Amino acid sequence: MTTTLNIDKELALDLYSKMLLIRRFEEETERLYRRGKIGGFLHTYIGEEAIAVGAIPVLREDDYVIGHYRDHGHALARGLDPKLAMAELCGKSTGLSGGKGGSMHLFDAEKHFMGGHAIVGGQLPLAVGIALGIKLKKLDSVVMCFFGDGAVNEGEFHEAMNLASLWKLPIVFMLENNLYGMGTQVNRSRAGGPDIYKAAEPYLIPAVQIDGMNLIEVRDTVIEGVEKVRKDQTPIFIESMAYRFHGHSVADPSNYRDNEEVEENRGRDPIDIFKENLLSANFATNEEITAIDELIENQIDDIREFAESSPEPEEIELYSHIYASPEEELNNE
Amino acid sequence: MTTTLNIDKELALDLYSKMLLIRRFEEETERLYRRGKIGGFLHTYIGEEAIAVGAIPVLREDDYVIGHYRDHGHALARGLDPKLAMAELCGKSTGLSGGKGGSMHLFDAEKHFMGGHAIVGGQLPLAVGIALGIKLKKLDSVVMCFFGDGAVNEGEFHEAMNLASLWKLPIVFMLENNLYGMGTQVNRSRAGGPDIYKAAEPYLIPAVQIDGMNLIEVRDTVIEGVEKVRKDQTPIFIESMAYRFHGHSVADPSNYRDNEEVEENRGRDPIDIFKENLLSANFATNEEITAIDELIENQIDDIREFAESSPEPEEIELYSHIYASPEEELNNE
Amino acid sequence: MSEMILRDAMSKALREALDQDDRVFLMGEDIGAYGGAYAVTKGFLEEYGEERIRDTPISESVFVGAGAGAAMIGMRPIVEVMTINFTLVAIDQIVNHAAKLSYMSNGQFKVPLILRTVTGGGGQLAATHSQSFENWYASVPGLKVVVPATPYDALGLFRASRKDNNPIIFAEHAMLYRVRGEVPEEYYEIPLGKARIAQEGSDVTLIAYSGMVKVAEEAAEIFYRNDISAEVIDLRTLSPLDLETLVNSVKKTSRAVVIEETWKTGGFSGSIASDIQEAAFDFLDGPVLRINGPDVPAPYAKNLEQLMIPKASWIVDQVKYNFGL
Amino acid sequence: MSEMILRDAMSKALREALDQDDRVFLMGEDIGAYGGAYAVTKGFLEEYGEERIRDTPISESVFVGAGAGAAMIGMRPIVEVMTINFTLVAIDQIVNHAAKLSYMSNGQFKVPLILRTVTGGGGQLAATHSQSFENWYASVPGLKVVVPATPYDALGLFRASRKDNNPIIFAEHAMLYRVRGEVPEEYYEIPLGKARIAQEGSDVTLIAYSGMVKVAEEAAEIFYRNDISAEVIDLRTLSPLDLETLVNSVKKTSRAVVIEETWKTGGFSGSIASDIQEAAFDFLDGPVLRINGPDVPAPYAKNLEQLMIPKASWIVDQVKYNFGL
Ligand SMILES: Cc1ncc(C[n+]2csc(CCOP(=O)(O)OP(=O)(O)O)c2C)c(N)n1
Ligand SMILES: Cc1ncc(C[n+]2csc(CCOP(=O)(O)OP(=O)(O)O)c2C)c(N)n1
Ligand SMILES: [Mg+2]
Ligand SMILES: [Mg+2]
Repeated sequence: MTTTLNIDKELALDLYSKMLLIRRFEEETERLYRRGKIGGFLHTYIGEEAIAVGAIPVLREDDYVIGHYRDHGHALARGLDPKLAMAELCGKSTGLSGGKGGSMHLFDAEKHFMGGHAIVGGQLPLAVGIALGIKLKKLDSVVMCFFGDGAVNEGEFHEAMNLASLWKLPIVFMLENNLYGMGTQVNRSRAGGPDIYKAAEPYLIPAVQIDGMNLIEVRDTVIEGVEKVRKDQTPIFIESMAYRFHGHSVADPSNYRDNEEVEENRGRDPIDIFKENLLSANFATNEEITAIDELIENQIDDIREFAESSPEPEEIELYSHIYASPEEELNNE
Repeated sequence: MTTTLNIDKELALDLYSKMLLIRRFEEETERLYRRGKIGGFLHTYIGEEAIAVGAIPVLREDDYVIGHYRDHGHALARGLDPKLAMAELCGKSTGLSGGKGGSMHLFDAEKHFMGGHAIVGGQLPLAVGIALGIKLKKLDSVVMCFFGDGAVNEGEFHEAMNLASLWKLPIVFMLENNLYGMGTQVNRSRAGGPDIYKAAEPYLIPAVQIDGMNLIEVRDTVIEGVEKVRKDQTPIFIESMAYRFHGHSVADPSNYRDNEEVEENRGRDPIDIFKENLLSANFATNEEITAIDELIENQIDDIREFAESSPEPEEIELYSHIYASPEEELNNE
Repeated sequence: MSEMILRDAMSKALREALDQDDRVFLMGEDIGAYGGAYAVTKGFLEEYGEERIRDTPISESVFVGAGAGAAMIGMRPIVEVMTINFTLVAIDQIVNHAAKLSYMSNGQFKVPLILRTVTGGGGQLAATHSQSFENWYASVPGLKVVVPATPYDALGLFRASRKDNNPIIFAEHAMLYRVRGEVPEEYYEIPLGKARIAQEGSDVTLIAYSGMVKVAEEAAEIFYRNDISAEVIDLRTLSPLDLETLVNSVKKTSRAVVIEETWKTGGFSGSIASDIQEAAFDFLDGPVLRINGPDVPAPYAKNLEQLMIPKASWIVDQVKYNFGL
Repeated sequence: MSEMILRDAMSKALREALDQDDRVFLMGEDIGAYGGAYAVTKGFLEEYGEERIRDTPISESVFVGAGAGAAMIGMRPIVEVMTINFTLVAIDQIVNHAAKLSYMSNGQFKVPLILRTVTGGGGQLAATHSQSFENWYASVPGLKVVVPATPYDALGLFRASRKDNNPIIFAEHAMLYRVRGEVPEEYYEIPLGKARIAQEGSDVTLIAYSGMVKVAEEAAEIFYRNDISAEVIDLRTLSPLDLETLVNSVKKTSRAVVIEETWKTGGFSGSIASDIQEAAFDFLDGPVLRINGPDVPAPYAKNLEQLMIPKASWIVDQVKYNFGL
């Protein structure tokens, strides 16, 4: 039986490729980590691809994206060069920040990718400020701000929600509720339990909860939401229910979750779900899907090679960009 | 026509005296401030007496009270010695903290008065901790924590509400909504507007809004509330609508409020309202009321005299109690 | 030339910023309807309107961070935190975000944010409200810290701060707002990182900033009456620190005292004193002295609080004791 | 005697506290079900149950403040903040509340709160996650700051901290958890405020703490091979600071170096160096040197990060350059 998908075929295949790119990219980061090529903390996005890929490509170029340390997926969905991202993870001079930011702190000014931020909740005030800047400049851009269920408990969440609503700022609060903040299950960290979208009510911010494993559902919700934010210049709140398939970071064996729960959720793999959508809408044949798979595999090889073969930053770079020089032109668009 | 008051007559008169004591005490602080006897910031409780006096005397001796820098009313309602409080305000060695805390930081360990705290919102985490201590010690005490409408916007409010509810801690969140945080009207600081009690819902904390000018209403609500907290060992939230009759501090001419609003609210003086209650319930005659007035006037004279004639702290006190000595017995009840 | 108090110099500096640069806006608690806790922005709301003079809820963390966010996309926010004590609830946004965005993005983003705040003790505001954390901020790479001591400097340093593309802590001492001084009509700027020799001298170098400059000058006056010639240096900015001027002076005088209002333990005075002795040890006649407030939380009582704030006599006594002057 | 790594010494210290004192409880992020970000409390939840091993939401401000509140009524909370970087979102509760309650109440309240946290860099965690703020805390009157360098000290200092009635920042260096050392079976305590002479020597005094002690020891080893006798002092606690031991050593050696991992500007090294030169100037052969990490936000890249962390060779070079040794 053929179902219909409310999306352009070419775009659909492109989004599928993006999801797969993120998945394979993340798998490669884990290998590189185990090979000692990536250091520090490494948090993969595996299992949550439908959110970033459902949401971010909806945005315009002049919109802004900001998020937390689990940022590879957001970065790739926004179209950052995966080679430069991987080089950054490998601490190379060709990386997005010349190797100085690392996995948790990806930035790309040109793409309006305003950073992965590694202090839980810390990106929320920045997002409010970017939206305020937009408003004061009388632009019609929006800010999409990603954060996790754990971040909701920080005071900054409350302060940001209040100010964004009070001042009518164009923000999409994009909650990725993967049910855990590190090892702490959401029921053990939130008085209100897992339906976090309800927390938006006292701030008078419209909120919905959706299936973050379902790209089409994410995309449709975000299209409608962003349109509203752009038009009304007020915030909205979208809670995407998700699950991270791997540990919190590569170092985490994830013992606090029982196998049954993990297996059940892995059974709802967002990539498989979207693949089924594509197949049953006759957007692609199995062969075409396999061709995409292979393309991505090759791309990953290039990415890895680029990152591995890039040079380390020069020692002098330790001291660069601590301060902006007074003469420097501002990034003032 | 005689109305009935659901309160013991003697107690009612006692509460009336307490309200009046606070009022006259505060008026005296303003005079002393203008005479240069009190320094720093001075925030009076004038107009809000019905809240502290309606609420705090409901508590048992083994319960705890904690609040913010506008703390004279809470202190006196808790039965702290007004002489010692005034001496503290005058920076004298006989003060509650030997003159080291001042107006914004009143403490009395014996009375379980856990401090006025001058960082907005800062008392909320402490209150949560006291309640946690109660719970771990398996006591049935409760904590009553006062804070203002301005404090609600700090992140700590959110964090405290969440933790208190999640861990089922015995706290009465006692919001004094006097419609302003310094010069900022509540509609200009809160996305949800003035009905702040609604903010408690996502935390699953039962909340009510009451008339904080009406002592009987405050008292009845608190009696019921405290009983519930004590029984269920869970937090509740009470929003008392109030108005401060004077400026934020003595230094504030309060230009941001229009006269009409001020006058209208002064017309609902909580002391007058309760006086009317007493008279119409035949709890007191006008003469008896006048007698109380005089008693309090005399008491204030004694208080002022005590404070003014007390010695300044000795210089050596500058260095005492920065640290507890290791030998010192803990205040470990 | 006209005379004005430091508060008015600050108001003038802010008006200028608002008038000359439409990327500038102000935000903070009670800067609008209330007119500013220290009245620096009195009348601004009426003059410039709600869009540019933004009263915030009491939530320092979000509005400080929002300043950084707006700066990232080219605005030039001037954020007021009512006093430096309250910056502690926003310090993560300052230290872990504003200060690091340029470095972590390898220069892709700049954060031209001025965070104005009020520092210092002396107002009987007790332990929570009398602190001076500018030394902490001065230790953070990525931040600049400006600490004016006169109306002239307040205006001139603010002008330079406005042109700088980095996050700046601009700390105004509560007890200096009513200090009066000359302020020229003609435009001038004072570069960040250049100390001021407030008074030339040859026997001892007194190094101070913010509220302590006048204390150093008082000491110099006492020295003068005793035929001792003190050089007084006003740091003007803690970061960047003008070590060169300090070292040159000490090479001349052979003796130095660093005067700072806050706690000696972990104070910036120690950092400066060490910089000097490392750079000019062979020129020194004795240790580089530090005069700080005692390591005590500020008490409320007036007589006790007075013991917290360094006095000219403390400097004179220590110089005599250590250098025999 | 048994050998153990510092992580196990900390686990032992915490178990002891839980076993011996029912006023003790632990709270922090992921200390229970997850077993602790650095695995110090692995297995504790199963052993001691949810009441005493409390996983908190990610909301440092409230649970640190709650520790202080519970301490006010006689509990003895041990609060873990995952790393010292994250204490910035709770610093107001530490500095403006926990540290000041005793003073502001004139001794009516005590706050026997131990705040355990992880400090230091070296793990490629980049600018937001590699800092060492224990120097800031050491400047705050009312706080004590403990910085163990060995498993033996970690256990002994924790025991003393448990008996202390003050708020204590107990900072464990991330890179030391796997360091192995002797820990006696018999009970012992190490008093707060007493430095350890890790190695006696006569030519130069190397002063270090936490992760820098082993760097100082490496330098001493190099000196030894060059016939230079270095005395290595491990501070053990920054507050109280054992100035006496430092000064006595410097009077003997005439030369001192203070080694600290964090930024030199505003560092505690400057405070200590100044203490020493003020107390022992006439004994000094040259300036009291400071070896710190550069004034840079920590970079992620491994080769750059390595430049952040002081090395034995830096000490050796500076000593040679300044003292001709
Ligand atoms: C202020 C702060 N506290 C603690 C941490 C340590 N930490 C890093 S990630 C994390 C869990 C966050 O969970 P969540 O927000 O749900 O995001 P997820 O990892 O599930 O995507 C914690 C506790 C931190 N980085 N910052
Ligand atoms: C963290 C912090 N920010 C700002 C201040 C300055 N301040 C003191 S009181 C106050 C207003 C508080 O208003 P509210 O909570 O409504 O209490 P009210 O004074 O009305 O009783 C402000 C902004 C402070 N003390 N602490
Ligand atoms: Mg999560
Ligand atoms: Mg109010």
